[in-house]
Amino acid sequence: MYQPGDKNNKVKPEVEGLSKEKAAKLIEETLELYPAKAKKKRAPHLAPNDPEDKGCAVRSNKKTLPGVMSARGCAYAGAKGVVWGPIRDMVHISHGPVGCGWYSWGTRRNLTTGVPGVSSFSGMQFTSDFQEKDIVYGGDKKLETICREVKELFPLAKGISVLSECPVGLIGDDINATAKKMAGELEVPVVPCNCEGFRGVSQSLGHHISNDTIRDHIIGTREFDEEPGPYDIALIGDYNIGGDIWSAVKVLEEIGLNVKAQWTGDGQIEHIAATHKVKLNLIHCYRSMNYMCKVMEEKYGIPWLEFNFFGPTKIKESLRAIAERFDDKIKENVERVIAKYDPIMQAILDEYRPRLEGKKVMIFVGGLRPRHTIGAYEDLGMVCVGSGYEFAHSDDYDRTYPEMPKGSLVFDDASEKEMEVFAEAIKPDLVASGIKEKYVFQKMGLPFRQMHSWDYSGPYHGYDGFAIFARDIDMAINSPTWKLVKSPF
Amino acid sequence: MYQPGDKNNKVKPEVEGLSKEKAAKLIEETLELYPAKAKKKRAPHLAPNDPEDKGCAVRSNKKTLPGVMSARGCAYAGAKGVVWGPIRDMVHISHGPVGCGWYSWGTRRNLTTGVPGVSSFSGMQFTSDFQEKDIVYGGDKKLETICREVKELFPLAKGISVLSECPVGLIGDDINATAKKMAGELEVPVVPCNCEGFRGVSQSLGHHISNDTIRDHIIGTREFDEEPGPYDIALIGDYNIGGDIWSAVKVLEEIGLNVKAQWTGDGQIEHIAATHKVKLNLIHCYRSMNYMCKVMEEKYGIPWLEFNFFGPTKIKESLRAIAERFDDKIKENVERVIAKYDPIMQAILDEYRPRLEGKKVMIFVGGLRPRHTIGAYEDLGMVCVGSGYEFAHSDDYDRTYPEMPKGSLVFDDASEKEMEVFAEAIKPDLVASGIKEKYVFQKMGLPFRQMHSWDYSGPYHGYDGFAIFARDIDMAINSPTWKLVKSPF
Amino acid sequence: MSEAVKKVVEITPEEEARVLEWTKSKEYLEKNLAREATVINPAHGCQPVGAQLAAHGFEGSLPFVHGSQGCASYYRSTLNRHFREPAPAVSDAMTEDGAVFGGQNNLFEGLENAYKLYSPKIMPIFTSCMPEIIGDDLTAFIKNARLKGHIPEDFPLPYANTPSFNGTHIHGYDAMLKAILEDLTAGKRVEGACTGKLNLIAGFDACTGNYREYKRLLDAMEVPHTLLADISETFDSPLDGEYQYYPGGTPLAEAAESINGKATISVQKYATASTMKFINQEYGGKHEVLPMPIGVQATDAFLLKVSQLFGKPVPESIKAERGRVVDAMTDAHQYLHNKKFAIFGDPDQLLALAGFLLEMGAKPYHVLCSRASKKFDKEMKALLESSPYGKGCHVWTNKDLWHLRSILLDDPVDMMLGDTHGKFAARETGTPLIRIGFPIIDRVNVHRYPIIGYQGALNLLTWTANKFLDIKDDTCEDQWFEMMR
Amino acid sequence: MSEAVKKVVEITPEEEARVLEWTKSKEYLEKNLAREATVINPAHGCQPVGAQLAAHGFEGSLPFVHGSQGCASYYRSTLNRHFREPAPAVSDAMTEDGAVFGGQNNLFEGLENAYKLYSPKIMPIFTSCMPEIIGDDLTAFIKNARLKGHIPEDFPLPYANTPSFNGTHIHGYDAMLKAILEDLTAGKRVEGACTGKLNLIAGFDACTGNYREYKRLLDAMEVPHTLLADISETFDSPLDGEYQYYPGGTPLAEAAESINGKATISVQKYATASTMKFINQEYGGKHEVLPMPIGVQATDAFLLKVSQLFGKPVPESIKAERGRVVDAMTDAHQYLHNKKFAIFGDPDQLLALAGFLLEMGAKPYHVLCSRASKKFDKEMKALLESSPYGKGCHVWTNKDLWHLRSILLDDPVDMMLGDTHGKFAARETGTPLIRIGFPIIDRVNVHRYPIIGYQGALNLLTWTANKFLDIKDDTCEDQWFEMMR
Repeated sequence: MYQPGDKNNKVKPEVEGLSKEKAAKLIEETLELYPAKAKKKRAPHLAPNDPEDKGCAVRSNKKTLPGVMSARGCAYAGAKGVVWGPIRDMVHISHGPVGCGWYSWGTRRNLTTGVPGVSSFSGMQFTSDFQEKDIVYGGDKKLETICREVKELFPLAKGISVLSECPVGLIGDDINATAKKMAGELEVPVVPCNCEGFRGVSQSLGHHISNDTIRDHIIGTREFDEEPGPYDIALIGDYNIGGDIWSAVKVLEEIGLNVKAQWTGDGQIEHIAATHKVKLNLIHCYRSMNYMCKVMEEKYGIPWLEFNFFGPTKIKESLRAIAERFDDKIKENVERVIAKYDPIMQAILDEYRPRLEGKKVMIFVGGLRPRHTIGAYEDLGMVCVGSGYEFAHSDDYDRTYPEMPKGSLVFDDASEKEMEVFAEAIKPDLVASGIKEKYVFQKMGLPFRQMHSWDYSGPYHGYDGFAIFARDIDMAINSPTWKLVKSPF
Repeated sequence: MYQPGDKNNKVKPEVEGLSKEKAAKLIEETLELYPAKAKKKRAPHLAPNDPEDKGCAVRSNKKTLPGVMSARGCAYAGAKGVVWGPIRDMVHISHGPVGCGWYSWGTRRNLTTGVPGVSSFSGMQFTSDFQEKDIVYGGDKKLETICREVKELFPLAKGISVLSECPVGLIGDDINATAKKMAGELEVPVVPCNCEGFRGVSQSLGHHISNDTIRDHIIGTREFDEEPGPYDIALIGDYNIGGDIWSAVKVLEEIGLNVKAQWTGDGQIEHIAATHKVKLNLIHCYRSMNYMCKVMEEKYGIPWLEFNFFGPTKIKESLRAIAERFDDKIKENVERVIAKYDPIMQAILDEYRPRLEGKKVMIFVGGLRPRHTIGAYEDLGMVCVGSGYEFAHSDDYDRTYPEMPKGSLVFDDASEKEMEVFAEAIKPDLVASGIKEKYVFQKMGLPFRQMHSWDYSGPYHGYDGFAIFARDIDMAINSPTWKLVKSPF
Repeated sequence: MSEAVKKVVEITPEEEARVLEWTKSKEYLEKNLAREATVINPAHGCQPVGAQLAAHGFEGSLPFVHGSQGCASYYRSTLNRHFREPAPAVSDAMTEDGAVFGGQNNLFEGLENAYKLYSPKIMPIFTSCMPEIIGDDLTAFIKNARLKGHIPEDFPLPYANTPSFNGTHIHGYDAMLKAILEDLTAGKRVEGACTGKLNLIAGFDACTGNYREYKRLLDAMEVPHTLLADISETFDSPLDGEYQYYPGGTPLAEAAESINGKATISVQKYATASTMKFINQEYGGKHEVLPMPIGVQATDAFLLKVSQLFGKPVPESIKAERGRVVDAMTDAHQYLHNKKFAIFGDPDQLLALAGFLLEMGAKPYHVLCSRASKKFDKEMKALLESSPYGKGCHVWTNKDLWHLRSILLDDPVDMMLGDTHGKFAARETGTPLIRIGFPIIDRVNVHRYPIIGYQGALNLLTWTANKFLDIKDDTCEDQWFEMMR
Repeated sequence: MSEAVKKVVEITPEEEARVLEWTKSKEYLEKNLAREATVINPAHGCQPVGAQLAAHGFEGSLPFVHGSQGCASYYRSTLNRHFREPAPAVSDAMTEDGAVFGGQNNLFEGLENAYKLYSPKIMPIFTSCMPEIIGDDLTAFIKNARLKGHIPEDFPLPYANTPSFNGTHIHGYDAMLKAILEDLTAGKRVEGACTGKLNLIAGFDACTGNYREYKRLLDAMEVPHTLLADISETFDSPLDGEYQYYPGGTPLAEAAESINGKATISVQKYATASTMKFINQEYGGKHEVLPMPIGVQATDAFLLKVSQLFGKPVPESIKAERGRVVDAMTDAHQYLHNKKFAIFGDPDQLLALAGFLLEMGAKPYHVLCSRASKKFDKEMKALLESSPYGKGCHVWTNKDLWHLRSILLDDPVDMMLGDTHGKFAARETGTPLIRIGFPIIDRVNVHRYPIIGYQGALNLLTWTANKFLDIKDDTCEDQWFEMMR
């Protein structure tokens, strides 16, 4: 597991056929496709990797170029789709026109337990469906009515989040005042979140705005009924895509820890509110929630630790690093758990590694995955020839270079055109990216997995997840349908 | 309900547009289509109905003309499909080549209770699948092995019937000896039934041969554990097509009778074997089982009665006729049951009769239905413009004329050509016949119901059945799809 | 001293069960129907995704979103998921400063970059919320872009205002299509000239199979035709190892010439209202708006109209096809007779589906449109009243799929027809859902099978009848489990 | 004194439950597989029904059963139920006296009546058991019929011996088809003459959609062709108010000229062995036997062969169709990957279906043919061994559907492909059944959709993948119930 400043990582050797020079040349050629001004803007975002050279750092968290096909979403997407949406026992109102909520309805795979429509609302879409008159006269009154209707029809809802869409911020509505009023009237948290899509440069600001609202409205407002224990932890930044958090919690419980709160995959708002009493925060998606860890560290003195449960190597490293934060009992548990799973993992490797050895993967997704999944591919014998983020910051890239081979490509907010050119030049055996990219690469005859949504599969995290990950990667790369692509005519 | 010699029936008036003369002319024209010899043979089988004139009796139970499309089946079909097949707790072996059993597998809709493959075998197909070598060397040894295998694999089977197909009788196998031997060895009834398809002129001989085997091998070989009661009856000749027998039994039990044995729909062989102690045999399909009633009357003194549960009018008549054979308790029950169902039936008539009033039906099926269903149509306001049987005998026709309007058509073993010509001339609103005819008439744009199998619907018998019958007849005649037949181009 | 922090309270299974039951009650239905402001699980998207669909229907077309990049990502991914195909489109990535300065510079830069990077032949521009609220003047912006050389003078840039807070995706489709046609046909009208062709407008229709079927039928009729906004290749292109940005689409020259067509037919009244208004004003030839040809009678009407307009007989092959479908409908009638359906989706499709059900003797028992006009309500009710099978059926306009859940729990149906979004109501009410419409993101290939024309009627019939038979076989007791059905 | 009559003994529910469990045991499986003589729930019919299918495939053809009328009724009703269409055919209604005197008089009378009543253009004659056992000499009988004027001298009366105690329906198909071709082409061979056409023999195939698809593909290739035994219209005719006895069928003159064809292709090796032997001996042009074109590779091979034989390129439209299906297969691959299938039916169809499954990365895990040769067994095993997805798969020849029940209970699969007769094994083992083959008598329209060609691959893919997705949605717990799949 990589930690900032950690020197344990060895520099990974160059991939056969790739080198820093070749990569630089490829980047240069790619940039030639742009008009001059755009070329200048894009150049700092692309670099060949050199883990030993700090100068390879790419620029990030900048505005997307107009007119290029970007994979990025918006602040609303970061707030609704990522942070708030997965909290299952609140009603999340997409406040504004109908579209934003409709497109994001059920398309992120943040699974939940609970009874749909009774104690779990993540699978539903609530919207104020703004009409012309709401733009003209403002939507605050409508929002009040919505809060009351929600409270009446969903009495077990533990709160309401109000996720603003673009018009709300532009027409001067005051959702904060409305939310405050309704929270008082309805006696549940009503959290206003000014995550209008035009704010910031990507979904990243949406995460941050959501973090702020959790900080201001939620943290510390509840306490667990039972006394705090020495093994109480919280799991931060796991959104339970395809069941990931269930798989991760299973491992953590097997080593003897109590996961008291899930942020926010299959999350419950009162558990989140009571997180301030745990002993350690384990953070999965650093990008979207490191701020929360810092807040809790500062305000409540809770230490935090990054971990990575993708693939047996990283799981093992992570478990031991986690154990370091606890007593011998946990350390012993960790070794027992590792011993239990080692042969199971070996069997998976024995099955799939021979079929995947040396295969090249090019990654372009968001959050933590462009770096965290590399180890899992490597466990399968694969090499990462390129990786990039939709909405990373420089601290993400700091954590990424050491994980990648020298001479591999690093790209930030890559345009579809760049990805295409890279793929044509490098000929990866697998492209791991999102839905908007999937069919582009498949048309090129390149195996592809959607790695935001696990391509309707999962979990991929934890020991249980690796079995599925390995199967899926093999299935994608070795599908016999690829033999059919070339027509004999 | 019609009983031989019964004078209650009024002569039904001629149908509008039909008359004895017109019908005779139509028959004459139809016969012109045949070569001379065939015409001569067919002429006696067709007649205009005249309930008052015995002379209208058509000839029946004769060989089918070669080269015409006949609806008839064979003796095997009468034995396997009709009489033996519905007995659920025996294994019925289609003895000979694979086809006969395969074609008749599941295509008659004689439903059963019991656990398939464990205590109910009617839904399965057992065959000796004769090969060339079985023809050359004979199939008796194979039959022995089959019987042993059946006994081993189906230990709850209460017996085995061996239903011969054509080759068996022609190559000189002695299934009677084999069956006797195996019955001894396996200690279950093994009933040989020489129902080769070439015997006789239709499935009718298959019924009779089967009756003989029941008489010789089954009747009287068991007794019920409980003492005989005054209301014990057996239901004869109901094969439970689409659940008919369940609907009929329900009514009979409601009036206080105990149905001790079902011949043979959803039948159990030991119940059938113990029938000789009942007080009355009620016969539904006179054609296929009147001989059994006569045998039991002769041998055990059991009286029998024909009844008809199609449509409320006939049900009422039948219930009262049945009650006549019992004490006041039953008579009271009958009146109570009639009173209970009268309003239910009236509601059905109120719904459908306005949509069906005056509609003409032409019937051509087997067994009892060409006469027994007429009352149900009439209850719906319809008129029967023609009726005929595939395999009737003269006693069937004796029972039919009084049920039909004067001037309607009577046809025996009608060829498809005759039916087509009649339909074109008479333009019935519904043709009620079999699967082989169904699509012919539908292509002509004529509504059709399969009336052997209730067209995958049912039950049609009993009070419950009439609701379904009425719905189905309405649905067939008034389907809006008929409006689509004529192309606007 | 501050007040004590509240304890975490867990919802008990008993509470869940009690409330679940309550959500199935008549009381809940009434409360639910009384909702005034909250929309829950709507069956409609916003204008721009419709605009993008229309934009994809032309040769070399790169849809261009004037607005935030997040909007474009949503539209694109919705199309990706439905078609399982690429949906190349760009945005000019407006951000906060746009609120202050407007989006003109974004548009300039966006046009320049997109033109260079993706070599389109046309970039239809449409708006998401932000520029609509701040009042960007696209007319001026585009003029300036040309003047300042950000885009060649003659490069086609049709544009449409597609505010998300007004109408639904069908209205965005309409606005964009009108804009494209306006742009491409400008100055092309030649009095007296006639291409001899039929212009066919499918409307907002995300079934590529339908487009292919329109073309097959018109080919069979030997009627030369131009499908305006033809997405059939765009969203159903071969996988052959080469990625093409712009497979298929209506050729631009053909679209331009459409103004001199012999006739123009739209088969979606509600989704092409403004387009057809424009066509009525500007186009040559005759103009007709017909119902979507779903079912035999609507297909008859469509072909008859084409036949009349072009003086071409309906060929024997199509007549035979018709006869075969009538045959299939007759054979399967008993499996659909009097079955109750709930249908939801867009107005034109609902009217057409209801027509098909009525001609099959089935009941469009609950018809739900989550955003529709009074005109639609009236037209649908009139259609239902025209048939005995429409008696007692219900029309629900401006009601959503959470309403539908309550409605179906109160007054159930045998089957639902609609898009994937209905699957929750289907599950929670135990109703089978046959997927029709947009989007379908949980099954494969459905959009490749036409539901229009005789072949489409056969498909609808097959899916519905066989589903009923599946259910019968799956749910009946042993004694009713049979070989034949 | 006679022994006491036994009492009626009722089977108790406990006994039923115990025996039911036992029938699911390994012990039962072994006993069941050890069966030597009993065939239970076979997946094959007898020769004559195959002969009748072939006979229906010709213009004005009235199939004529020499044998008992009951036989004819069975064949006809089986075809009626599968196609939901008329199946006009006659028998000469032999009865007991036939056993003594033979069936010559029946044949005479039958020919005379049928000819007069039904005005056929050809009456292909085939036999059921009785005349086969008693040794009727059809050659002589028919000669006599002509001599005695029961039928015109030149009226075509091809005839085939189709004993039910030998082979299955595919062999009857073969024998009848050969006889018809022999009859129609007799004396028509002209050395050096060539019609320029392809003769295509579909084999025993009760899917009218397949025939239409062959014709569509060959039309697209611009290869003139004659389908020999073309049942596509015979068994899929319009409902237009007029009943026709003989819609469609291969025109007799065309069939006669087929002997001078440029090439003949059969796509069913096992179902046309003797026909192809005859063609190899007598026909002009080239002769090829190919696998049924199910799946992409087999369709490629078919089109390539046609292309080679006729020097015609595969057109762009078909290439695009291919690419679209490959696209669909790629998109849906993950839903079929490594899924286990049990397939049962006729040899040629099994080989072709297994090929499709293997190319999709699915496993033809149990392949069952209830009557097949060692040659088939060997060929199927070789096919399975050619793919990693065939490893560990099982071939069961001369095993029936009651065996399959035990096999599936012991070693289950995810899905079955086969005809309606498999529905009991499917239900009792909890396996979904996708209906393919003959007969399908419990669903509508299935036979109208091709499974051959690229379109057929799309259909198979859609049916199987979406069924898996249906099952997932139907059976998953709430927490796994999702919008997307």
